[in-house]
Amino acid sequence: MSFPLLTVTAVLPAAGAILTAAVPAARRTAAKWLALAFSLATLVLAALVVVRFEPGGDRYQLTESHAWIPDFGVRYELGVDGIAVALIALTALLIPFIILAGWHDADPLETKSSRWRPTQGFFALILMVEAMVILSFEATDVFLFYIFFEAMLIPMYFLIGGFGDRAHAGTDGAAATQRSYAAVKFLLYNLAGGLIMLAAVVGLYVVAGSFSLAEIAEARASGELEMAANTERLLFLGFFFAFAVKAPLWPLHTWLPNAMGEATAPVAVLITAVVDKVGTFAMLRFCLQLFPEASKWATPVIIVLALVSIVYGALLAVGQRDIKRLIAYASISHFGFIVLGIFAMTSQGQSGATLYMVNHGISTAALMLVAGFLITRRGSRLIADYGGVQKVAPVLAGTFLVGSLATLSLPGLAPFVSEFLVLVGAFAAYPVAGVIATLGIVLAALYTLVLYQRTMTGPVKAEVRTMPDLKARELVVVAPLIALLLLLGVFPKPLTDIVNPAVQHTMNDVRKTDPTPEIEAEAAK
Amino acid sequence: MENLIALLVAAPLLGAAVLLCGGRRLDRVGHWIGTALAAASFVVGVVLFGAMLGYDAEARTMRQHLYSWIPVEGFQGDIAFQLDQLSMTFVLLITGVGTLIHIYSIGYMEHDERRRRFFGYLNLFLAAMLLLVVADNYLLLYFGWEGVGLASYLLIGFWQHKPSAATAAKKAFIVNRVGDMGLSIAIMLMFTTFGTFAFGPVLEATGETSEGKMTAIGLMLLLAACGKSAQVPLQSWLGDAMEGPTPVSALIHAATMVTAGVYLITRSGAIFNAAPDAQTAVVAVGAVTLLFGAIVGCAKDDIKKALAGSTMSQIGYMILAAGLGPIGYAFAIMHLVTHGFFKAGLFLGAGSVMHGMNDEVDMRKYGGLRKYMPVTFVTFGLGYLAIIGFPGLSGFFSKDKIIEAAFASGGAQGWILGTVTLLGAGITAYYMTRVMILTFFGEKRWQPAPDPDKTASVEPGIEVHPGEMPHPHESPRSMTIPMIVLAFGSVFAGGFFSIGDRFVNWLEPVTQFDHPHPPISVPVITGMTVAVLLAGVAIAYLQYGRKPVPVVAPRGSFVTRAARRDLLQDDFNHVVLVRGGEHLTRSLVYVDHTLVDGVVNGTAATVGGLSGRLRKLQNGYARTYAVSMFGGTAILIAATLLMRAV
Amino acid sequence: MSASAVHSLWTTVAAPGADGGFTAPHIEYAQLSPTLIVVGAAVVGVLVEAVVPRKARYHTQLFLSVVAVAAAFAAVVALAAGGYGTTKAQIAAEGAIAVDGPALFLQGTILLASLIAVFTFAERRLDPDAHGNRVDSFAAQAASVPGSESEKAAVKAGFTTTEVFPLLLFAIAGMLVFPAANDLLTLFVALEVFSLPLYLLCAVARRKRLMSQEAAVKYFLLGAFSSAFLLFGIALMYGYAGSVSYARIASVVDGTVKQIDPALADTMGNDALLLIGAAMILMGLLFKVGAVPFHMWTPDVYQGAPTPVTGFMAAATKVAAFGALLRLLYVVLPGLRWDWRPVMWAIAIITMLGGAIVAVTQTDMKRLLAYSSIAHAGFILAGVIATRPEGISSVLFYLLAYSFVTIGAFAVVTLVRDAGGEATHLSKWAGLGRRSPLVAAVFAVFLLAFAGIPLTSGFAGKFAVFKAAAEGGAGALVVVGVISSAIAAFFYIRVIVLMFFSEPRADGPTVAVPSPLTTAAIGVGVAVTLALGVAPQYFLDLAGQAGVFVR
Amino acid sequence: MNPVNYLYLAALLFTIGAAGVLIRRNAIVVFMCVELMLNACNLAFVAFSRMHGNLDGQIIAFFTMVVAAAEVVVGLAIIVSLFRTRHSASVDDASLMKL
Repeated sequence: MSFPLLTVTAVLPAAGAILTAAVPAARRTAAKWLALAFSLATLVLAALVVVRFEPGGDRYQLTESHAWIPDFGVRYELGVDGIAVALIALTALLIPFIILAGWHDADPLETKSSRWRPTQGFFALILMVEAMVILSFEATDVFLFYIFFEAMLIPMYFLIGGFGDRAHAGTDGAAATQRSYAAVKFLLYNLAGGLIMLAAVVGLYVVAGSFSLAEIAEARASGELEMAANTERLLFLGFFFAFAVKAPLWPLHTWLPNAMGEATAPVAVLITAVVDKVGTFAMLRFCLQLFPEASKWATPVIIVLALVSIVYGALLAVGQRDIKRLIAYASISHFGFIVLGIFAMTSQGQSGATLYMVNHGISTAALMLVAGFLITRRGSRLIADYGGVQKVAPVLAGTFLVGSLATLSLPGLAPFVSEFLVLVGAFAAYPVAGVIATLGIVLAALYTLVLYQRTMTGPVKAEVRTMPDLKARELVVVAPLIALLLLLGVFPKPLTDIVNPAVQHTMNDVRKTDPTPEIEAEAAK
Repeated sequence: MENLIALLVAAPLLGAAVLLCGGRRLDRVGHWIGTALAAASFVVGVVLFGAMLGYDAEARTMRQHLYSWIPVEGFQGDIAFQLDQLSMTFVLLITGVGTLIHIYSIGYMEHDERRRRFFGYLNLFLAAMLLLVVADNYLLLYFGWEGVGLASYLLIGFWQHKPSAATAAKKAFIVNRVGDMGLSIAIMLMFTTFGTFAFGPVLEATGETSEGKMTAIGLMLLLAACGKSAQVPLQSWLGDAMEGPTPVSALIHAATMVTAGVYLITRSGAIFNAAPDAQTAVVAVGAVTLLFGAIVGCAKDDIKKALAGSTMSQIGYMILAAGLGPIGYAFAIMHLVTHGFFKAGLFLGAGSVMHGMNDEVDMRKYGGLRKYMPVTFVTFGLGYLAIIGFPGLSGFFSKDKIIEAAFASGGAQGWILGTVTLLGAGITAYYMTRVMILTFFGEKRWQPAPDPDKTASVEPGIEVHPGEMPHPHESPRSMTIPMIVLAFGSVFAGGFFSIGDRFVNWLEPVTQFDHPHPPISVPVITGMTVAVLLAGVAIAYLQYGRKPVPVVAPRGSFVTRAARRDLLQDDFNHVVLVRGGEHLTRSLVYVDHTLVDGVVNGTAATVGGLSGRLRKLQNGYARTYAVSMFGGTAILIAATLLMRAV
Repeated sequence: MSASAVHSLWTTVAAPGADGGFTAPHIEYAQLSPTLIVVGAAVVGVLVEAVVPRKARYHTQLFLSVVAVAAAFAAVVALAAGGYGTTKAQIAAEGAIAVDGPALFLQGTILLASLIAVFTFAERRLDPDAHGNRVDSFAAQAASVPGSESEKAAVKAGFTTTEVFPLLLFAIAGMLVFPAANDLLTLFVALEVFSLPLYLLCAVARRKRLMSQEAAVKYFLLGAFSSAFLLFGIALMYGYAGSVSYARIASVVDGTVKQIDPALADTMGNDALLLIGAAMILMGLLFKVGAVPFHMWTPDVYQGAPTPVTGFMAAATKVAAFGALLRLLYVVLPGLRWDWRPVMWAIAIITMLGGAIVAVTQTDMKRLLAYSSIAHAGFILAGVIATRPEGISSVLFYLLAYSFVTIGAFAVVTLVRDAGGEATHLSKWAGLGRRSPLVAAVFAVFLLAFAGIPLTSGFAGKFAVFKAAAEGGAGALVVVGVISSAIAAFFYIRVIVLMFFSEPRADGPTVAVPSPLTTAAIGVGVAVTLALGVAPQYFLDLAGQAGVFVR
Repeated sequence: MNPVNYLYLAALLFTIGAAGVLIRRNAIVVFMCVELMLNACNLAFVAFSRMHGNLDGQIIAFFTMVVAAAEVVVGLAIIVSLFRTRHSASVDDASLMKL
């Protein structure tokens, strides 16, 4: 019995969460450092996972498998393919930055009753989310995945509802109600999605009699398990709905702007960069693998939805007055790209989509965290309240600009690679879709640069005049992210090497091959 | 030797990195570092050039493969360079002119506290531009393509505290993005058609697929070119781009970046040769822009905007030439190079003038400057003669060839294009003469320096005291020397290139070359050209040289007013795109909030309402409860019995 | 009626006398021990009330009850270990009582729940002492009019209604028999045996006596009403089959009956008797379960009754009633499956939806929980409808999970108090998470379990039930269940929001520090909730083995 | 005489009782109606017992009486205490809890 690396990787942050929560109220700072330490330790383990993973090897590696609830046919089965590895790495990487960025976000405003320990709670919850996200990336048992997919909502919900911007913190009743509205909306949306999925999960068990991804996939491949077209489609829809809510895909997106708008910047990053990835990841792993035929059947509609998300999200981003909401809508647009890439069902599209998940995570983190620093300085989320920041805080502005450029996927920065792959992949399969999607790159330029122009350039606003530039802690957060963006922008090979084999497996699952270039087709004829 | 190519890009890139990350401690030496690295890149270029001359004409292409950039199943995007004669031409132009302008900027930006950053951006631009021209595949080209876009964005908006600058920068980037859409779609088309987008395979295989495909690709490339090279309909950003510091206008928006479109089309010659329709489109765009720019140039009183218009129109010439196919490519590039010299020179001159005139840009407030800044006057004058194509100077050779080629393109098209180009030459002569006269001749129309708070633009250089009269003076050495060098280029380059068709032969292996055979003999065309340009000069002289020039521009005819506003193109954009866009987004925001979100909240509300109503049944009376039980049982029984009955 | 029949009747009466023997019924005391222990303890409890001095009664009763319940549970475990749940399952007491898997499992569940309930009954630390006497949540003297002199005197004298313990024990005894009853008469008697004490228990709240009495009256009248229906149903069933023993009725229903005398022959022909009878019996059980449209007593009674009683009722009554329902449907009426399934479908659906929807706008915590219990009844019904072993075991598991969550939740409700006793109005709970995070967190756990969030027992149970339903071909039910869970989630979440995200009110309630009794109750509740959520397998196995009825 | 008629009578009584429960306000009367229903059941039991010629029904009837008696005890206790606090035995007055 080998060392259960995956389990440990997930359990560590959970343990950290419990310990952090247990830190007495007075020792606030200790709790912070504890949380940070655990997140870093997790990062180390995640790195270990990346190292131990052999791109050429089996589809699922580092597997663990134990009986758990035989009555439900549920096994505790973990295993990672390239995609999961990439996303686990992303998660483990981002959490320390999130913790560091939110260092002061949860300091109690006034000395509350000794038993009220917001800070401990904040960091504990973050670690808890990390644990569950990692587990849901690792789970190769549908039911196991579902459990963490759902359970993840609870800590997330408390993070959104419990901790607002310092800008409108605490006593401000209106903000509080706004916030709990956002939290409830987040939870109900995702819970509804999850419950629909639950029905599908039950259905899957009735049809397949097992939850093991490997078993089902094999049974399907060998043909000993064939589903009636309609059953498969219904099940597919059940799963897809949940993932589309999480992703979020138009028209199920409206929870995201509220959530990201009301939550503190680090939490917003947690939502969009980490948690939401589970949705798109699950589409790739479960929808396509379990229901290939249904996936193909649904593709046209989904492609359309993805395109709508791309354009619609971008247009709404242009129309926003609130920095964080703007970024949220931008994310919606980007998730459109991811879904497009997944369902284009070409190697480029799916590799692109996977890279996109990682890159979008990093770039949004960079942009959103800097935005957060900005907002905490001025105490307002409204774009109109800023102007000329570049003059007083050049470094802040500079990092913000890089983040924006990443968001509009400028070549040389990571997102470009993935976005272009997605576009090419989509274009190869559905030229029209590809062309429409390219509209996204123009709109992206529009909303990011408008944001930058309105906040950073122009004459210096009076309230901004005394704004300090980035502090050391903040630089420590932003600099590595930017470095990573550049690195993955010019040299994404390490990432693609891990991802490509997994994508090929998925392509086999859906029994698709890339369209051959025209001239080769000619030559073949 | 091949491995030096990377160095071309690396040197300025290093400079950019160092200067932008270096922080304040580099403020004092920053500009030297920048200039040095630009020069270094130039030296490398020269070395490579030497090496290239060493090989025989057919085997001059050098290649360097660094690593695989985006390796994905069936998709190979490499970081690999290809340096052939065409690229080499650009490399020399870019690094040469670039270095000169670095030097110029040392003086020009002396008093700007963000000079280090400025040089960082300039280096970044050089790196991107070089990457663009030495890339060996379209994807990498796209990298450079967007890179220069970014650099130009940063430099146009260099004085970010000026809203006008910030807006101009944003506009430039976004309009360019529209063009980039074209480029990326073109790449996708190539990928689906050829399975690759490296120059070699693509350009060799152009014959093997349908003309329709080629036309599509060609048009997409044209769209890209329009964006980058400010061709109609995407030209609107160039005028505003003049918000940037003048060296930037000289380097990026005159000499190098804006010509990238010409490079793209020439580079993709094989594709266009295989798609006549696309070529026609190219030619049309060129012709239209050529006139458009010229007309705009006539109306502007802002010296830089006038020059910008002229840039537009000159690039129109190049695009047109490139659209003519093998007979035009070489000339397009040749005009591009000569234009690089004289237009850069003109801009630097303009900068020098503004430098001396409290950053006044309105030519109507100049006048009689020739004795105050002689060097500027002479260099500017030479550039002027060059651009109007005065016989013997660079512009004459390059432009004349294009006109010939235009006539030679055959049939009605030939005649139309010929006349258009001729006409263009005339107008060029007119507006450039106007600029010349307004600036350097006539009586002084100087105005007291404006209040910096009121005016948007305060270029650095000399501290300006409101109400003080300008006291023009010659600019420092660091600024004049580059102007002189460029002036040399403007005078002799054309002749040097044309003797024995040096330039054409040099490029021939890359671009092929068919000798143009115009329907009318070449001397006649040349004669006509000269005649037209003299006419243009004469008219301008009559208008501005003879009678005094009003400081405040007369209202002017409709055409004039339209021309001042870039022929209403911006207004069109504003009304249709900007306004329309705003309405669209606003209504979408509304929809998102009421409709999409409304459905969700609606369901919640419905459940709540239903709940409220059902709750009323629970009225607290035991008898009511009993009734429901009784009724329930009754239904239960009835149901079971019915079940059985049916 | 023919003379021969009369004569035969006559002789049948005379016959035993004729050969002079009266064969004593053979009672398997061992197998019945759980019930007997509890009944015995109850009787002793009554005696205690009679003989033991007042001061000592409380402790005596408490001790007695705990010991009795614990012993009974031990007996159940022993029986189960002895294989009576599986191999040696049998009919005991001359066919009156079945000793089999489901019976034992449910009895075990009931006894555990009751044990916790006893703790909550015995809690005396929540209210401030009155005249130096500890007080629990029951009236000092139920007979005296609230606010009257006699009551004041009673309080001063430090009286307490220790009768609640024997009453509780009697109720438990009835509940133990209810799911094990193997003929309709026993069923009816058991029903009354556990209902009557509950009626009384509802009436003896210390605070808010008016509501308490009102609850009692409503519960009593409606309960009596329903049991009348039940009884009439039994009568018809008896009329149809000529017997009240499950086995016999079953065999008559599916036509496998051996000797058929003419009378039976012509009643057998008359399905109306059977169907109406079955429907009325079902109605009687569905009333106890709290299924729509027989649910309307639930909110009022739950709200009015003393909270410990409510908790006990909500948990144990449901378990017992569902046990009886299962036995009836699986043992007696399988032959009628095609008749009752559609009806039960409809009831399950309206119960799930009705409960969830109405709960959305509730403003009182106890009423809220009442409606949620209705919704849960719907979920369980979905499992009942899956006519297959998985159905039984899933229901058993769900009942186990649910009962602990419920008692725990109501126990927490007893802690949140203000001047007027328990502060059950939702608005009072605002910001509880800020005042006392621990209690709020515990309650949140229970709510999440109700909502069926993974890693809580609620999820495991819900999944088991839905799975069984789906396998039983009731996919539509699953979908409805999912939808109503979504609706239900909404109001559970609302409470959590209220507790954690809204600012506490100045005049907000305080959280009483309970004695170890309630603490233990809540602790066990949380423990079981999480245990069943994370590692349900052991209990699923239990339920699985217990999934077979003896017939 | 055909025992079926007794059944009809039983059903009639039962219905009357039920109707009474639904209509009457006074708790005592309502309760008496319930008792009436129970007695209707008894009648049915006895009738069936006669039809089937076995004694179960009659024995059940005895049980029912005992149970009914118990119910009376409990019921009256509750109703009386209610009456003493409210000075009214109307079930409709007892409607504090609703909605």
